[in-house]
Amino acid sequence: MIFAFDFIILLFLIPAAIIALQLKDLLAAAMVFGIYSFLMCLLWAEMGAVDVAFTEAAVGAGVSAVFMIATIFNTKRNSSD
Amino acid sequence: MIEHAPVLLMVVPLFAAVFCALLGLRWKVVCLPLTIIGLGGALYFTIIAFLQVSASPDHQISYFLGGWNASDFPRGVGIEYRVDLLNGMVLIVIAAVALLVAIFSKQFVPRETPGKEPQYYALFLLLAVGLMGMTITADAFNLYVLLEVSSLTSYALIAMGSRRASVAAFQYIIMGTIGASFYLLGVGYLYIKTGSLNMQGIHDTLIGEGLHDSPAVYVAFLLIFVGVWIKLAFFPLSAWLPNAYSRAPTATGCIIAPLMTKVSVYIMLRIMLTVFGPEYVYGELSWAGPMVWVAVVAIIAGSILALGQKDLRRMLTYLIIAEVGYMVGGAWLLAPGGMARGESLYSTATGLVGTGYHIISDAAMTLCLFLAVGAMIVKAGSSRIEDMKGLFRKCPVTMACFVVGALAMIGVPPTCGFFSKWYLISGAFEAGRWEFAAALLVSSLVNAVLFFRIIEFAYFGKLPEVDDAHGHHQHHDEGGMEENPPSMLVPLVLASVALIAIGLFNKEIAGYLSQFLNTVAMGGQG
Amino acid sequence: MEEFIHSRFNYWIYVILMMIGLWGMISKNNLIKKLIGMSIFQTAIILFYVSIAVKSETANIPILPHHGHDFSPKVALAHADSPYHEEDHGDHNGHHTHVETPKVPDPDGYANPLPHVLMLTAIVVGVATLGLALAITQKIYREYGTLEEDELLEKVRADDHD
Amino acid sequence: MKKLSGIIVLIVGLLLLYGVSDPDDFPSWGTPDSPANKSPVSQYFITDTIVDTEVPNMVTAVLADYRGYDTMFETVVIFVAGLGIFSVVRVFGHSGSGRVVTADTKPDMIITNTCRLLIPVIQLFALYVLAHGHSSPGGGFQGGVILGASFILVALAWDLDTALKRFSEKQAIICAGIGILIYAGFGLASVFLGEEFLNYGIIHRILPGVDSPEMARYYGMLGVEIGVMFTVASVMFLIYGLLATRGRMTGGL
Repeated sequence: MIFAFDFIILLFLIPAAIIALQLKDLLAAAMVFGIYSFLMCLLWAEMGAVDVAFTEAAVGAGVSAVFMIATIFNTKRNSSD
Repeated sequence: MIEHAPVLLMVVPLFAAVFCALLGLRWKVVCLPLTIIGLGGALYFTIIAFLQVSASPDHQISYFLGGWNASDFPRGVGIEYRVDLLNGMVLIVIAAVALLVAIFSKQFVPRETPGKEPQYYALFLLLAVGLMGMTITADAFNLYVLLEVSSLTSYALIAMGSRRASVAAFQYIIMGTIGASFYLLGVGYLYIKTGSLNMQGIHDTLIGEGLHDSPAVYVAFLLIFVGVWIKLAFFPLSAWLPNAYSRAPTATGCIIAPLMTKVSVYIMLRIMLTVFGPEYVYGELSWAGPMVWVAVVAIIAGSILALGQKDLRRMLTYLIIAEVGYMVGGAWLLAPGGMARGESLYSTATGLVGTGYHIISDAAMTLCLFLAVGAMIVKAGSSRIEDMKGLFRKCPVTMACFVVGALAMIGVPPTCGFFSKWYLISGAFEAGRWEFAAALLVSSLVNAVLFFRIIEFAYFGKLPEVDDAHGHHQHHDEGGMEENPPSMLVPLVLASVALIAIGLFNKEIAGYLSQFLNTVAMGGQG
Repeated sequence: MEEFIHSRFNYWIYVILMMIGLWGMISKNNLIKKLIGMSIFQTAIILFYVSIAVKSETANIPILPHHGHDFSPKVALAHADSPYHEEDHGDHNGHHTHVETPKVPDPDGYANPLPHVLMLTAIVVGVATLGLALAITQKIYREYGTLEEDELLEKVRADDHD
Repeated sequence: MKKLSGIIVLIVGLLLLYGVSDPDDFPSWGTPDSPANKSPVSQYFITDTIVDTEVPNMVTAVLADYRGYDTMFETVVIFVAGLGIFSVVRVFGHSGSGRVVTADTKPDMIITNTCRLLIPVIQLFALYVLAHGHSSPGGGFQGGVILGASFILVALAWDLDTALKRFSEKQAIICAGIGILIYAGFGLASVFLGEEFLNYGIIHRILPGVDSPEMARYYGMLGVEIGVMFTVASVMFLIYGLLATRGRMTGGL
């Protein structure tokens, strides 16, 4: 647990979350959401929750993003807001 | 084997569900028998568990999963199951309702979800497992996991319906996830203040450490309650319910409508009485005044919205919202003067017996009405109230059961609806909450208007000849009797018999409930 | 003041992320955006739980050093050394420090494992919910041809009047 | 509507801030003295896991043994998600409406050759994560997701049909069910041997070469983690297949 590291990742998380919600291109939003998940995973690893971080790396940054992209591919790529 | 009943009642339907999904890939015919066997086993074990509880000296039994019992290890190391008189009865209700709906679903599932019967029945069984697990568990986090099992199955079961159902299911997912997440967050606040996840452990720490005035505990209480209220569709948070329940496939509606909100009410009671304890809920917070008023608004709003509906199933869903108002309001009826130390809960919270009794009787009433309406819609070919004309001649047994359900809903004496209202109203009188008693009476009146209108249509309404020419092709032999098949009638008749039976045995059930309330108060003070 | 920020910062950020997620869930128009909001909301809760489990800067991850069989709390008293103690094989004095006296793992030397376990379950639940919600989204798109909530509700209302 | 949701979000946020901001009430971040960290339960997990179960990774031990029942239902949640998605989106036959997805059907040579090299390594790593989960981060769930991801990679690099030839839809559902049967089977085995559900300690009676309840717990955990891996890997692949092809299980992304 290193406070500076923690502090910086936490500050990065908020823009990542807002950008993921604000991008009109859903594919890009899904990718930014993947980045958000990966930052989260780094943060948890830093806090000593290695198992949680490992799972989030596999699930949040990997599989969920793939699921989202599969759905976006099959529906529509742009959103109105 | 008998002492394992609390866990076997979940494991038997779980295995049935998995086998249903696996064998169903090859042989679709085995699914329904497997479902009935699984739920029958569950019903058997719930009854065994309840008999064990009522025979045990302190009226509760604990089962420690994995053998991490509280005597050799700190409490809360493993997961504990605890059955007492209240959740013993709720468990029996869940298993029985699920079993009846499974029998009833024989006609509907192949027609409404063609080609997916194995998955449907597997999800159906897992829904029952999730609901029973939520009821039986004594671990706050285990409750969350099982809540998600039951929620995910119900999202999927609802979304399998018509095209309109998928939109309702999506809204339900959003609301349900907010509710479950709030619950989880509340448990987190409790965990950081108490360090325990076991319900009794949390309660003991809250009292032992004197945490009643802690802001974090207050926030935890608010979060958990808002989460549970979303789940049980308490009035301002109920917008998702009517669409989700009325657009679902018939069998789904029949199991979700009687059980989901009732189990959520049970969970609210469990959290009030076991996790936070009556000392906190009734003593520290002074919410009884506003809460009863909100419940009154919920009852009136549900009844008025029901009056405006033209669709029969949709009308019933609004009545569910009103009934939820009964139960939530009943839980907050307090004797004037509030909670005195050392006094038993039975004499303080006067509405609790009514709430507990209403959980059981409302599950039975809603089951009976949804089954009857499902059967009526098959015969009438539509769910609009006007199309119910002449149904009495066509299917008298179905309609007789519908009338029994309607009488129970109105609150006519031999049925359980009368007694639950009786307990609630007498609780309101003892608490001096006249507005609640008045709301109950108004809602009974509205129910009477609603149901007599339908019965009138069905009994006196004649099928006009022109309807035949206009494509209502089901009606061509008017006057002839074409009763529904036995797979629909048997559960329906059993459900309506249960309504009267629960009414006749009201003394016993209320006796168990008051015994339960006495144990809670003693545990709380000690 | 710095101490105050230091000790609360994680919780503040969790509240902000939670608000962003909730806002995305209830006010975004696009269904997939709502689901992204839902995932942010759920990860914020996980962040909260993981923050509960953190102990001071010396605390280790909740995995015992690999000569774990030497631990035996039934025999010995709490051991004051750092949790890394066991791995100092070739330390400066040239002799091995492990074995001989069985020791108890120091409770303050490791992060609290319980919230981690709970959150593993919560992550799984989150991905299951997300998958199911995406499936329902696809079904909605198949039936109505749109993923925008306002257009969808209009079409639904038109359906209801038929 | 927008304003209303903004107000709701603000209220919730302020409520949560109120909960965490009182320095006397809410323990500060990283303190070992918070009630959660000082509670006998979590201290017990740290000090006694190794004695009870011989597993150095406390998270694995708590996940698969102390709170193994939660994990069983976590596996059930995954199974429910698989079945639910199947029942919501699956369409049978080729009559599905809408555009026929024709991505560039010829798989790219560079990608397929790279995947040929990568996939065995990924699968081996998945098994390592599973088997080594007792003494390092990892376990059945993580291993299962990685294994499922390797199948998804096959489907992405070639196409779904190629992947389905190796691991068909039916096989995926069957494997998912078998995973739960393995998990609950360990539980039932301990019931039949006369102990509580999921009390693995007792299975040393029937496991050859295991003489102490502690080691039986160790191997019992390994067994249930294998069950978790079965379910998770196959359901992840199934979900991907269903979502990528809008339920047709052919062609697709």
